[in-house]
Amino acid sequence: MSFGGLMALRNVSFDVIEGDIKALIGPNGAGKTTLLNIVSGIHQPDKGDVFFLGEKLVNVAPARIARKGISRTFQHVELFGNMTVIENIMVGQYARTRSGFLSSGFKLPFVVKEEREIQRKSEEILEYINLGQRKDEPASNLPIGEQRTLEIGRALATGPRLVLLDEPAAGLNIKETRNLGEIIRKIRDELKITVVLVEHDMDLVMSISDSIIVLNFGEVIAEGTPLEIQKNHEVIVAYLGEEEEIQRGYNAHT
Amino acid sequence: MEKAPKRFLVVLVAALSVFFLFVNAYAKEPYRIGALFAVTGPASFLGEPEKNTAVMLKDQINKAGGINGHPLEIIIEDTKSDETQAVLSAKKLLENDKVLAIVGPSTTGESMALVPIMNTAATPLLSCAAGAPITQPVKDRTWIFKTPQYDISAVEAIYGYMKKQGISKIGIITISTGFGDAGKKALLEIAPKYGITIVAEEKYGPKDSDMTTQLTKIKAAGAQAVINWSVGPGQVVVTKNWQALKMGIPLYQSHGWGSKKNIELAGKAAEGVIAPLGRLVVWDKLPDKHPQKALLKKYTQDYEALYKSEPGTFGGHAYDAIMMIVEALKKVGPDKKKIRDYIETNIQKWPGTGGIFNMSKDDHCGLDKTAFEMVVVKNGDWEILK
Amino acid sequence: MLTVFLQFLFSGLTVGAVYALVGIGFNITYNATSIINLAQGEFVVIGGLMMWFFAESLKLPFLVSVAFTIISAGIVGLLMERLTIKPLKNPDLLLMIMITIAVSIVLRGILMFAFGKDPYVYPSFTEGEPLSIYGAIIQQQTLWVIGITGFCIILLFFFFKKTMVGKAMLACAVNPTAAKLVGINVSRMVMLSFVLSAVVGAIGGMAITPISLMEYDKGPMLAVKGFCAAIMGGLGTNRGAVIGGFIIGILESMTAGYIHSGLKDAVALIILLLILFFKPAGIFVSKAMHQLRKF
Amino acid sequence: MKKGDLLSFLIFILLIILLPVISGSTYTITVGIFSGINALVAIGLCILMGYAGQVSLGQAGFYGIGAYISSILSVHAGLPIVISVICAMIVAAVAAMILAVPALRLKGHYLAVATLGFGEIIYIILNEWGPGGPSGFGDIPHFGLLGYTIGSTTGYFYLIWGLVAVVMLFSINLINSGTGRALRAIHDSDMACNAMGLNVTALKIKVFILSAVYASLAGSLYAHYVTFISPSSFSLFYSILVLMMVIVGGITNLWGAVIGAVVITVLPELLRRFEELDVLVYGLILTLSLMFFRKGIVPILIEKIKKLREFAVAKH
Repeated sequence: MSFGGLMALRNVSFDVIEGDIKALIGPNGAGKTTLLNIVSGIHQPDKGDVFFLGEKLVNVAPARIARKGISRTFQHVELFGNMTVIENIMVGQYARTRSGFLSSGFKLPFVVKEEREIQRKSEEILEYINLGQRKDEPASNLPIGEQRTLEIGRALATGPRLVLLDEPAAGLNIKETRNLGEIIRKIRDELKITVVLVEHDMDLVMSISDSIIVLNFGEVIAEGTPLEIQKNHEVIVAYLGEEEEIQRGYNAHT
Repeated sequence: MEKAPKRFLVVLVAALSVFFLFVNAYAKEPYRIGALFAVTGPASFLGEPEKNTAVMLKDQINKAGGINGHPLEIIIEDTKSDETQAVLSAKKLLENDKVLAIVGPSTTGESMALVPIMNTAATPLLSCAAGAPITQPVKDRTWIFKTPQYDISAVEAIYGYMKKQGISKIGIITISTGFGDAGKKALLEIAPKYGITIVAEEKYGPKDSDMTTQLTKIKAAGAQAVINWSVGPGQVVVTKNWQALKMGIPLYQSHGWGSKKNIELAGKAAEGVIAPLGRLVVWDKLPDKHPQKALLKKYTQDYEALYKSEPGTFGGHAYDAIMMIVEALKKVGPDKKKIRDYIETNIQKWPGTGGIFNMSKDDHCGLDKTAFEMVVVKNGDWEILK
Repeated sequence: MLTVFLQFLFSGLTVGAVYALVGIGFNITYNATSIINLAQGEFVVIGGLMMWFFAESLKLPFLVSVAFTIISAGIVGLLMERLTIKPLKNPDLLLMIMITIAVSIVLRGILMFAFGKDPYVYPSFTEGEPLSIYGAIIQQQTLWVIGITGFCIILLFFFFKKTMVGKAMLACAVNPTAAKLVGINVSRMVMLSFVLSAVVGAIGGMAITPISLMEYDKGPMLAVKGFCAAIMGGLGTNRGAVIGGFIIGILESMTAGYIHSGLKDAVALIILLLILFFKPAGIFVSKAMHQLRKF
Repeated sequence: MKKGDLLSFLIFILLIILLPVISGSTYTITVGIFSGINALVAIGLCILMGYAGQVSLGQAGFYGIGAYISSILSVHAGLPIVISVICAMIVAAVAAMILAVPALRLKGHYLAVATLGFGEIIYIILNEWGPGGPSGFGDIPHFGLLGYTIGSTTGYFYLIWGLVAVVMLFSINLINSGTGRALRAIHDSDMACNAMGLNVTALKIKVFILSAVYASLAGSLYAHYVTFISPSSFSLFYSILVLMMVIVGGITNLWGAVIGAVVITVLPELLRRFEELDVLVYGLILTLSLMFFRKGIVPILIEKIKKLREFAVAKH
C-alpha cells in the first residue's frame, strides 16, 4: 500500500484466529489504521491479499465486506449525529432486512414486523453496552466515552463475525477504559465475535489481547502474546526511539 | 371601546359619499374587460407596449364619455411570459372580475394554454399573439380570435419581394423560442411555392452574444440572402455580425424588426436591412387617402406623447383587439355571446393598426399578406419598397 | 476551409472570454467563502448598463465612465455582502446559495425598474474596420474582450500570489479559523471577495456590451455558463475557469459550425457532464484537493 | 405513523376536502391545483435533499419528461391517460437511473451542476425534437379514468390533492421506516454507512429515482390539466423555483415541502397589486424570509409549538 509514493505498508502478513482478540500496536504513522482500512475495503492495496473465511476481500466494496461479516469503528467517531442513540443501532441492522423502498412506502406487513424485531434487538444491544438509559437522546449529545461505546454497539448490530476497533479507548478516562475492556471481553466470550483492535493504551491492550502484532514504518516488527511483546527489544526501540536507547545506555555507563 | 361606533359611523358616511360620487359621475355601470399581457419575463418586449396601449385607450374612451355612457374598465394582469401564470390570471379575470372578454395574452404558448378555459367559460379571447394554431381549427376555437397577422403572411411578403429580386437560394437563422420557431415553420412551409431553396437553417438562443458562426455557415452554403426571424436583442446582434462579416448578401428581418429602437441599436449596420412591416411604423410615409393612415397617425402620436417611446407593431395588436371589443360593446352591449358573434360577422373591411381586417366563420384573424409593406432601412429611417 | 474554421474559433473565443470572466468571479467568492454567488451574472449586467449610463447618457469621458462603473459595481458587491451575507452567523451553505439567488431576483427587479426592458449598446472602445486573418474576420472589440480577460487573469494572479491581501484571502478559504488566529480579518476578506468578484463581473460586462448588447435579464444565462466554466476547470482555480470558459465557448461555436446550431448548448453540456463523470472535481483539481473541501 | 404525523395528516385531508367548498371561486381552486402540482415535485426534492443530502437542479427535466411523454402517448399513440402517465413515470425513472449512476459520485456544487446540465439537456431536447418544438403543442386530453373525464376545476383539485395525499402518506411511511433511517444516515456519514453494510450508492440512486418519479407524475398532471405544454415551462427556472419551495418550507420536514410549494405558488398571486414591481417585492420577501426564517417555515412552527407546550406545562 502506498500513498503518493510514500510506502505505508509493506510485507505485512498475519493471521487472526477465530474467537481471539488481536491487538495491533505501533507508534503513530506505523500504518495501523491503513491496515484496518484495507481490511474493511476503504483502501485498496497495490499488492497483496486479504482473506476472510476463505474469501478474497481485495477489490470488494466496503459495504459488501461489511455484509460478509466484518464490522468496524473509527478512530474519529463516525456516529450518525443527527439521530438518536437507538436509531444509530437500528441503522446497523438495516442491511440485513428485506425492506426496500416500495415495501416501506406501502408499509407492507413484513416491514412492520421487521421493524418491531429491529427495535427489540436494538434495545437488547443497548442494554448489553450499558446505554439503555440514553436510547432516545441525540447521539451527538453523548460524552465521548459513550459515543465510542455506542459505535461498538452499532458495529455489533450488523451481526458481524469480526469487528475492527480503531483506538476505542482514545479520549477515555480510566474508569471508562476499564468498562470498555469488559465490553470487548464480553464480545469475545459471550457473542463469540473475533476482535481486531488498534490501540495505544498499553494497559488495555496487555490486559485483554490474546495476541499482539507490532507495526513500525509499515512493517511487522514483532508478533506474539502480550508477555512476549513486552520483552521484545525491537518493540522497545520502536516505541522509545533509537536515541533514547543510546541515551539510556550512556546514562548507564556513567 | 366606546369610540368604535363613532368611528364606524365616520367610515360609513365616507364610504357612502364616495359611492354616490362614483354613481353620479358614471350613471351607468362600467363595462369590464380583462387584459393579459406579458409585462415582465422574456416576452416583455410584447407586453409592455400592449399594456401601455390598453391604459391609454381606456383613459381616452372614458374621457370621451365611455361606451354609450358606460365607463370602460380594463383589468390588466401580468402573465410574466409564463403559461401557468396565464392560466391563473385568466381564471382570476373570469371568476373574480367577471370580465366580458379578454385581450391577450402576448405569446402563442400562453394563448394556447387558454383555449380550453375560454371555451368552457364561453368568453371571447382576442389574442395578441401571431401563431396560427391559436385560431385554427376554428371549429375548436369558437371563442378565440387574434389580431396579429399570420407569420405566413409576413413570409409571403418577403418571398414575393425576393422573387422580384431574383433570389432563389436563401439561408435562414431563427431564435430558438416560440417566435422564431413559428417563423421557421412558415419559412420552410411555403418556400417551394415561391421556388426558393433554403440552403442553410441556423438557430441561436435568446441571450446569445455572437452569431458569426451561424452567419459564416450560411455564407459558406452559398445563400443569396439571409432571413433572420427573431425579436429582442438577437436581431440587432445578427445585424451587427452581418455587417462585420461583410457578407455581401442582403439581410431580411421578420416583422419583429419594426421598431426604431432597433435601428438606433444597430447603428450603421442597420443600413439596407429589409423587413415586412405593418403600416404602423411607416404611417407617415403612406398616401393620405390610405384607410389606415388617420388612425395610425392618431394612435402613434398619442402614444408617443404619453410614453415618450413608439408603440411598435406589438402595441398595435392590443389596440386592434381592444377597439374591436369596444365596437362590439357599443353595438350589442354586455353580452359575451353577442360580442363574439359581432366580431366574427361584423368586423369587415375594418381598418386597424395591423391591416384591414376581414373576420369570418373560417378565419378568426382576418388579415393576409396585404397587411405588410416591404420596408428597407435607409439613412436611419424606414423607406417603403415598391 | 481554414477561413471558416478560424471564423468559428474567433466566435468561440469571444464568447468563451466572457464565460471565463464570469467563472473567475465565481471563484473569487468561492475561494473566500465556499459560496457560489449566483448573482454573479447580474454583476456583468450592472457593468454593461452602468457603463452605458455614464458614457452615453451622462456623456462622461471614457476612462471616467469606466472608473465610475467599477466603483458602482464594487458598491453593489459590498452592499450585497454587508446586507445579506454578513448578518448570518455560520449559516448553512445551501441557504447562502439560495439567498444569492433571491438577491439576484432583487437586483434584476431594480435593474428593470431603472433601465427598463430594452437592450442597450454603446460603440466599441476603438472605432475602425474589423481585422482580417486568413479571410476570417475579427472585430476590434473582440480583441478588447480577450485582452481584458487576459489582463484580469494576470492581475488576479499577482494579487493572490504576491500581495498580502491576496494571500490573506486565500488563507480564509483554506481555513477560516486558522486565518482568524493569525490575525486576518476574515469578515473583511469575505467582503473584499464580493467586491472583487463584482468588479471582475462588471469589467466583463463593460467589454462585451458593444458586441452582444446588454439588457436587465441577461444575468442568469451568463451565470449558468460561467458556473459551468468554473466547474469544468475545477472550482477555485482561476486557470481552470479560464480554460473551462474557452472550452465551452469554442465547443459551442464548433458545434454550431460543424454539427447544428440548435445543439450547441447541448453538446457543451454533455462534454461538461462527461468531464465530471471521469474527473469528478473538474480538470484542474486533484481528488485529494477536492476532498479537503466540503462543497 | 407517529402521533404528530397522523394528526397533521388528518388536518391535511380535512383541509383538502374543505378548501373548494369554502373558497367557492375556481380561481382560488386553480391556484390550489398548481400548488398541488408543485408540491409533488417539492416532496420528491425534499426527500432527496433533506433526507438523503443530495442536491438536484434538474427536477424540471423529470417534470418535463412526465409532461411530454404522457402527452405524446395519449395524443399520438392514443393510450389511455392513466397508462400514459405510468409510462412517463417509468421513462423518468430510467432517465434518473442513467443520470444517477455516474452523477451521484459527485458532491456539492459539482453534483448541482451535473443535475443542472441534465435538466438543460432535456430542455434542449424538448426544444429541438419535442412535438411542436419551442412553440409547444396543445389539445392534450384532460385527465380521465375509466371513461370518465375530469374536466371541472374542483374535480381536478381533488384528483391532484388526493394524489398529493397518497404521495405524502407513502413518503412519510418511507421516511419513518428502516429505509428512511438509512437515508438519514447517508446524510450524516457515507463512511459509517459503508461500515454498516449499507449499499450507499444503491440507496442514493433509488431516492433519486423516487424524486424523479414524483416530478414526472406532477408533469403529467400539469400537461393534462393545462392541455398545452411548451418547453419554457420546464427550464432551469422551474428547478430553482422548486428548490426555493423546499428551502422556504423547511428542508428537514416533508410538510415543509408542501407548505413551501403552496407559499411560493400563492405569493405571486398576492403580489399582483404591485404590478411591475412585483418581481422586486417577490425577491425582497424571499431574501428576507431566507435570512430570518433560516430553518424554513415548518421546522420553525414546530419549534414554536413545542415551546408553547413546554410553557403551558411549566405554568401548571
